[in-house]
Amino acid sequence: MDFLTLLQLLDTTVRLATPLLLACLAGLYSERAGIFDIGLEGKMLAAAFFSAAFAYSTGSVWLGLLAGIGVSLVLSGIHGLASITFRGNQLISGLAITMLAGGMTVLIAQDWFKQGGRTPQLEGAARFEPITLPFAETLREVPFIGPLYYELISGHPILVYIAFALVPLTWWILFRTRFGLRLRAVGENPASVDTAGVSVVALRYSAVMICGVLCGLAGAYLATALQAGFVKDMTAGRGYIALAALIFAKWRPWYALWATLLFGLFQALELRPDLIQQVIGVKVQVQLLGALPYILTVVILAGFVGKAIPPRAGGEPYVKER
Amino acid sequence: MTAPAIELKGISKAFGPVQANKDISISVQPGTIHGIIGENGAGKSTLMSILYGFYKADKGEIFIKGDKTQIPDSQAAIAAGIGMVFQHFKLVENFTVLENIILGAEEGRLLRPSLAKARRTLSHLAEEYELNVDPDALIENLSVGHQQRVEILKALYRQADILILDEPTGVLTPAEADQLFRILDRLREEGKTIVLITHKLREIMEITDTVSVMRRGEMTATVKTSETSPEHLAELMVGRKVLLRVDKKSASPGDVVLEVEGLRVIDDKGVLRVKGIDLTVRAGEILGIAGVAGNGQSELLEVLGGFADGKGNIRINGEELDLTGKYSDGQSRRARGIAHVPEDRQREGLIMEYTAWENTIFGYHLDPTYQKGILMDNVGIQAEAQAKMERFDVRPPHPKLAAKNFSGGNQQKIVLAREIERNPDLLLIGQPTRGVDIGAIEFIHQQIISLRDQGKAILLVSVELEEILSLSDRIAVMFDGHIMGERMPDQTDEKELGLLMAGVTQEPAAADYKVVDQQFALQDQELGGA
Amino acid sequence: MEKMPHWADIVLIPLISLILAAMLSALVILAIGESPVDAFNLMVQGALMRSAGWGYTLYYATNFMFTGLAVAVAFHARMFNIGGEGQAMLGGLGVAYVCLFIPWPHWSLALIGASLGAAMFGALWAVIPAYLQAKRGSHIVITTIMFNFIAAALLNYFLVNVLRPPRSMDPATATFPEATHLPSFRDMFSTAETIMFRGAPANVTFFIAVAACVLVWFLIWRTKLGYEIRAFGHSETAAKYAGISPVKITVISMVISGALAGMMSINTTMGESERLVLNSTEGAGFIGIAVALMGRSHPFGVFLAAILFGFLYQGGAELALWTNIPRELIVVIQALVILFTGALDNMVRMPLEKIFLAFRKGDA
Amino acid sequence: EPALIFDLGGKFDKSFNEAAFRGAQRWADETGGKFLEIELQSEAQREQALRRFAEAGANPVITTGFAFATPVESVAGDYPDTKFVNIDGWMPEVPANVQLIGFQEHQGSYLVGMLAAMSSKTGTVGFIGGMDIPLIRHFGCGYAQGAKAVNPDIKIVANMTGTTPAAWNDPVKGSELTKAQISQGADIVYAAAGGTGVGVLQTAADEGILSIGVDSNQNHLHSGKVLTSMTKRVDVAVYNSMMAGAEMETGGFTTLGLAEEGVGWALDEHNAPLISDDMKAAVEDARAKIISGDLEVVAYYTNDSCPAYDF
Ligand SMILES: Nc1ncnc2c1ncn2[C@@H]1O[C@H](COP(=O)(O)OP(=O)(O)OP(=O)(O)O)[C@@H](O)[C@H]1O
Ligand SMILES: Nc1ncnc2c1ncn2[C@@H]1O[C@H](COP(=O)(O)OP(=O)(O)OP(=O)(O)O)[C@@H](O)[C@H]1O
Ligand SMILES: [Mg+2]
Ligand SMILES: [Mg+2]
Repeated sequence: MDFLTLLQLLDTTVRLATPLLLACLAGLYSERAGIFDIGLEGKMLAAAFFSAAFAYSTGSVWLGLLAGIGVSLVLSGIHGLASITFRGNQLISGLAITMLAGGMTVLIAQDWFKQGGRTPQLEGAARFEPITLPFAETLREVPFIGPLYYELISGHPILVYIAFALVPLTWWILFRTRFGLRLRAVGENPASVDTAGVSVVALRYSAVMICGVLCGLAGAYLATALQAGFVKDMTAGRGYIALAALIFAKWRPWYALWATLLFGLFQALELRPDLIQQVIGVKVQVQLLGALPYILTVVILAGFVGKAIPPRAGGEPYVKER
Repeated sequence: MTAPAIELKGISKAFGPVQANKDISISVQPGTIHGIIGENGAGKSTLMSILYGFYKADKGEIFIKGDKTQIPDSQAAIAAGIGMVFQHFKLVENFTVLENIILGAEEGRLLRPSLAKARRTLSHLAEEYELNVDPDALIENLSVGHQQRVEILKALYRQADILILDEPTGVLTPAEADQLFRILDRLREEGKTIVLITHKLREIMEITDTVSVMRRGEMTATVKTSETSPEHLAELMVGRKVLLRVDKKSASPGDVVLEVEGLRVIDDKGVLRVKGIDLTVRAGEILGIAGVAGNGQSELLEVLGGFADGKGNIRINGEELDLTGKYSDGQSRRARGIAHVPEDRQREGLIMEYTAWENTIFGYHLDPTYQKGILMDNVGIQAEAQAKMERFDVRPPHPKLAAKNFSGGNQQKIVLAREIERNPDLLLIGQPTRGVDIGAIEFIHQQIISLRDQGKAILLVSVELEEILSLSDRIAVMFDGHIMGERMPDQTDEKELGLLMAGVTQEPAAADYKVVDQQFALQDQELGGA
Repeated sequence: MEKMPHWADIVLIPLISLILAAMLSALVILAIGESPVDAFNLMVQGALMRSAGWGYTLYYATNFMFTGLAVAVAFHARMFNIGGEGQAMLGGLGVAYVCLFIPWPHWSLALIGASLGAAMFGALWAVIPAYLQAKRGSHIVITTIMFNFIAAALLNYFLVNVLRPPRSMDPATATFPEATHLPSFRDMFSTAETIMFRGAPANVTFFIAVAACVLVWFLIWRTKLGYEIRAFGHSETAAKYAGISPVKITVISMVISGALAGMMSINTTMGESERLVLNSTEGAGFIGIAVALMGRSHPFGVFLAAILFGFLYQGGAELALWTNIPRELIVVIQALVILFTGALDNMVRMPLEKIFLAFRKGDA
Repeated sequence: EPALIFDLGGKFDKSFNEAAFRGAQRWADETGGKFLEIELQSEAQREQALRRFAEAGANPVITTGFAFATPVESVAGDYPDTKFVNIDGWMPEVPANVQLIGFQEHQGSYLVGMLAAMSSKTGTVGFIGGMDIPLIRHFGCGYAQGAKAVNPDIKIVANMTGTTPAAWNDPVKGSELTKAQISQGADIVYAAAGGTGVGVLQTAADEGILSIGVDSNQNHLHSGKVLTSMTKRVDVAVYNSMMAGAEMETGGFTTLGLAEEGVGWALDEHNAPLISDDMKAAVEDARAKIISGDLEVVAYYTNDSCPAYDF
């Protein structure tokens, strides 16, 4: 495999890892605060549809982005209502939200656009276009650095850069700010936060809402940056992969970056059977190739995570009075 | 006269159908220590949690320093100068001491300045009140006593001048408790007001200025400490005269039933909890294990009961027990005649959602006599449960009621009925009367003694020294995973046991256990660690 | 003391939740410009007012009983088996192998063989996540989701590369031999004069599903294994105290769960299409979750809920036949039912408890 | 009143089912008639929909997709007065009231494969299939043969989108596969992938290479950036069946190949600048030869393998 091919593979990895990273960070905020969320998938999907639909009808991708974030926040609100206010089962709530998003997006898309549950193709300002970073063209000929910069680092839509910037930002928020301290505390022992005079409910809702915003970004990225429009079920299990990555990352921001890049790489490899054949020397069945990311996820969860200790109060509603 | 520091008027609180507080009024003068006593479930913690804004009262008013104050949440309580150390600590286990201290009392949006300030203040407070803790230690690595210090520091850091302590001494050795009382004294001198919840009449008499007694959600009396006596308080608490002593014949020990040699237990975090202990229990005797909670007694029981692995040798009636392999589970233990009343009946001994009759076979459910073909003989089990419950005076004697619907004392009787009626060779029993009222305590103690008199071996673990002293035929004291020594109950007293529990000993053999520790550590390494 | 009578907990709350879900669904139908009343009428007409309609309703209900029981058994052991879909796919593979490669003399024997095949393959697909959960701590929710994807790829491989008859372009097996065809309701209930259940796919498997409900009831509430499963589900620490092995219970309950999910494919594969097609499971594994939730994990509740969902499915098909309502409406309704009965049930319970408490105080 | 039953992919898959719908719509527009239709959501509904429509008096009942062959076969006998049509299916014996319509997709694919090879500058052409089923390999196989016929050394890169029906509707993956093929040198990609193709065509246009559409004429989707489309006239088949109505001829097998204009390649104002006269001549020549039988394009089905590409 030559250097350029490698760069192209990594370039694909970055593109495919971005929605995973955004969703993974979304899950990280929520789960660090003690709210498990298997509804990432549904929120992404709803956001993908609304961002595409609004971008199409307004012609502005930014308005689309806002709409995507908006609907994702609504679903987050439902999840919060179920799991914080009404102390319901968080897994079931997440599952229901995912199903709801799956059905509603198609239903609404059909009602609005009559194209069988898809939005029309987006063009121009209704899409996030790749950004060429400064000096990318000039540096291009410099050996090693040039292609690296031009092929891999430059030329992504803005949301990719936002996603990567969110990693250090998340780390900083979690470990260097008051909000982060409280957020982590509420996921470990909500009673400690409560008796310290801080509202558990408010903290958890804000975490769930941040999760909503990030899922909104992830969904908008899928429909308006990676693709030019929405089609049904376009998240295709990314929400679940992001969850697996979150466990693999042991709920830490930097690890989340590496984990999602790894899963992105798996997905990129699936697209390049030729490379796999080149490297391992045998032709791999397509079905095996398609199942590869999932198999590797299981292998990683079973073999390498070791004891990933989730936030101790995770998944349990905070009940003061039985 | 100055306005009272705290005044509660007509406080009521119900948890669903349970009326935890009924129309309670109380007033505490500034600069005094006010005791609150009452049986388990009397509503003490609930009342104080209301004052601290943790629960919201259904009815009633709160006055702080004479001003009517709304306390809808703990924020308001803290603002009103109230601090509380809960019965169950409210600390974040994997945070450092400093992080726990500043949680909710940060200076600004960023942590760094807050941490720096807290570090300064903390060293200051530590000096002033002898409250030393390592500010950078993780809570989960601290002993319970130190965790409690962190809780007190938290309150002081927030400049509380009303401090509520909910059963602070339950987890402390007598010496640690004495130190705590010195601190409380000191705070009182500074003019702070302290509310102290405890069951221990001795402590009330020793340190409080006034004392209130609660019973079944009601405030039955408030008296000056100097004008009352322990007997009087006990009577106020229970509502009748109480016999504080257990009647028993002296033991006539027979053959050795249980032998433990060099037992070591490593918990799931990889910490060595039991560091090589030896003990024996004979038929017809009760061996009491005293010690502050968390010194390895629980792990000892868990290994004997078959739900933790250990290293070393254990023999029952001369036969070796499997400590790690296939036959180290609870089923195999029961098959060898070991019955076990676990320390935590709600989490271990019972399935709270199961009915009483289902619980009366829990652990013995595979017994063929409970089966009818491939199905379980539910009718038979129910009938038997009914009889057992009547014999053990479980109230109400309804086998079809779920375990969670019985009070703590009656839950314990269900567990005892199950374990004792199996007629075991060895009964392991942990904290038999924790959370049980005095009436039931008498009954439970009688059952234990009568089992002993039938010639059964009993290993009793309890953190209540009084209970150990009155039940045991022999007492072993555990500290930090070691047995510090054995005493006969009639040749020792609370003071001596208290010292042993704190790790202070005159016996040279046990004193250099550090060396033993190292030996075992080496052995464990050779065996491949945990 | 309970806050509320038992009947309120098991009847009133699901009922109110269901009504709430139905009301929201009606709003959704209104929003897309159709009449909820007409839609409901059409559903009832098509699903319940003709014997053939019942034949479809019960056919779907059969699937949902199996997957609902599968989820319920796992729930009792406090495990969330989202992998019913994949287990059912593998079960189908088991059925196909049994039916295609063993010369059966009579359908009844074939049915027994196929049940074993389906159960074994389904159990196999559940036992790996169970083992990983018990021994390696890999969260079963994630692994079963992954196993659904892997099952789809595996099934595809078998249908495209192994079992597809030559010259056929359908990724499906050959039609099973005549001797393995199961009697349908039409065969069983038609008389000389009237043909009942004409064309409907309901078949003997329905009775197996009902029998499975009864057996699971016995298993959970009348056997020592059920006793252990429930004990483990309520409290793992207590289970350890009693000498109940967490690994054993995790694995066994998932084996049972997977076997039940796998057996669903008898109905679809042997009973209906009489060959194995690629997407014979059609999301029934997920609907099983809703069914188990609605049925409060009790086999009788699962039975009723399965029939309800069977009605929704068949009614939804009728809607699609005669109106312009997209098929996703049914997905939305399902999601709403899961949301209200599963996640938001406290929204109903909390005020209800207050009411009952007030009544009781009034009495006292 | 005719009825149309769409396969599980759904009515608006931008290719196969949608073409059927367009044919029906054209019939409705021209005759002012109405037709019944349903999108299936489950396997069991295949028979149900057939029976319900037959009972409601619909005639003919048209089904799209090979998966309907078996259900049609078993239902047809119960409704002798109803005519059934199945597109793409195959059955050993065709009942008297059933008509099967099939297309010679490999022939059309052969032609677009030639065009691809002729306009490729890199010597590498790509193929992106939807779900990995024999039918799609059949498309790919014709394409590979066509490309090889022009340039025996040509490199063919083929990928399938997936193994589940979701593969018909995964433009994200279609798009990534396109990028992956571009990085392997492909400068033309042929998408036979239903809705997934939308992503393929989009990315090809974005990245400045050419693409080839499928089923419908998709040249207009990205004018000047779609080389051509392999048309499969499902719409015509449906339209004709509906026109014939209850009188249509049944009991046999209609094969629509190049000769019948059932398949072909699209040339219109959107792609005219991309097709040189030489290319056009070469393709037309091959077309004539195939029709006359001088040139045989091997079907993947013949022995489940392809002489020009190893799937
Ligand atoms: N959060 C809660 N939800 C429901 N019931 C509660 C809750 N907390 C306490 N109770 C009930 O309220 C009653 C009073 O409990 P409380 O904890 O105040 O007693 P206590 O006097 O502190 O007892 P202890 O000596 O055991 O600490 C008990 O019946 C208890 O079961
Ligand atoms: N958390 C709870 N939820 C529901 N009911 C409870 C709860 N706690 C206590 N109860 C009920 O309140 C009653 C009193 O319980 P509590 O534990 O306070 O009893 P108690 O007075 O301490 O008796 P005992 O001395 O036997 O423990 C019990 O009958 C029990 O059914
Ligand atoms: Mg208390
Ligand atoms: Mg009690």
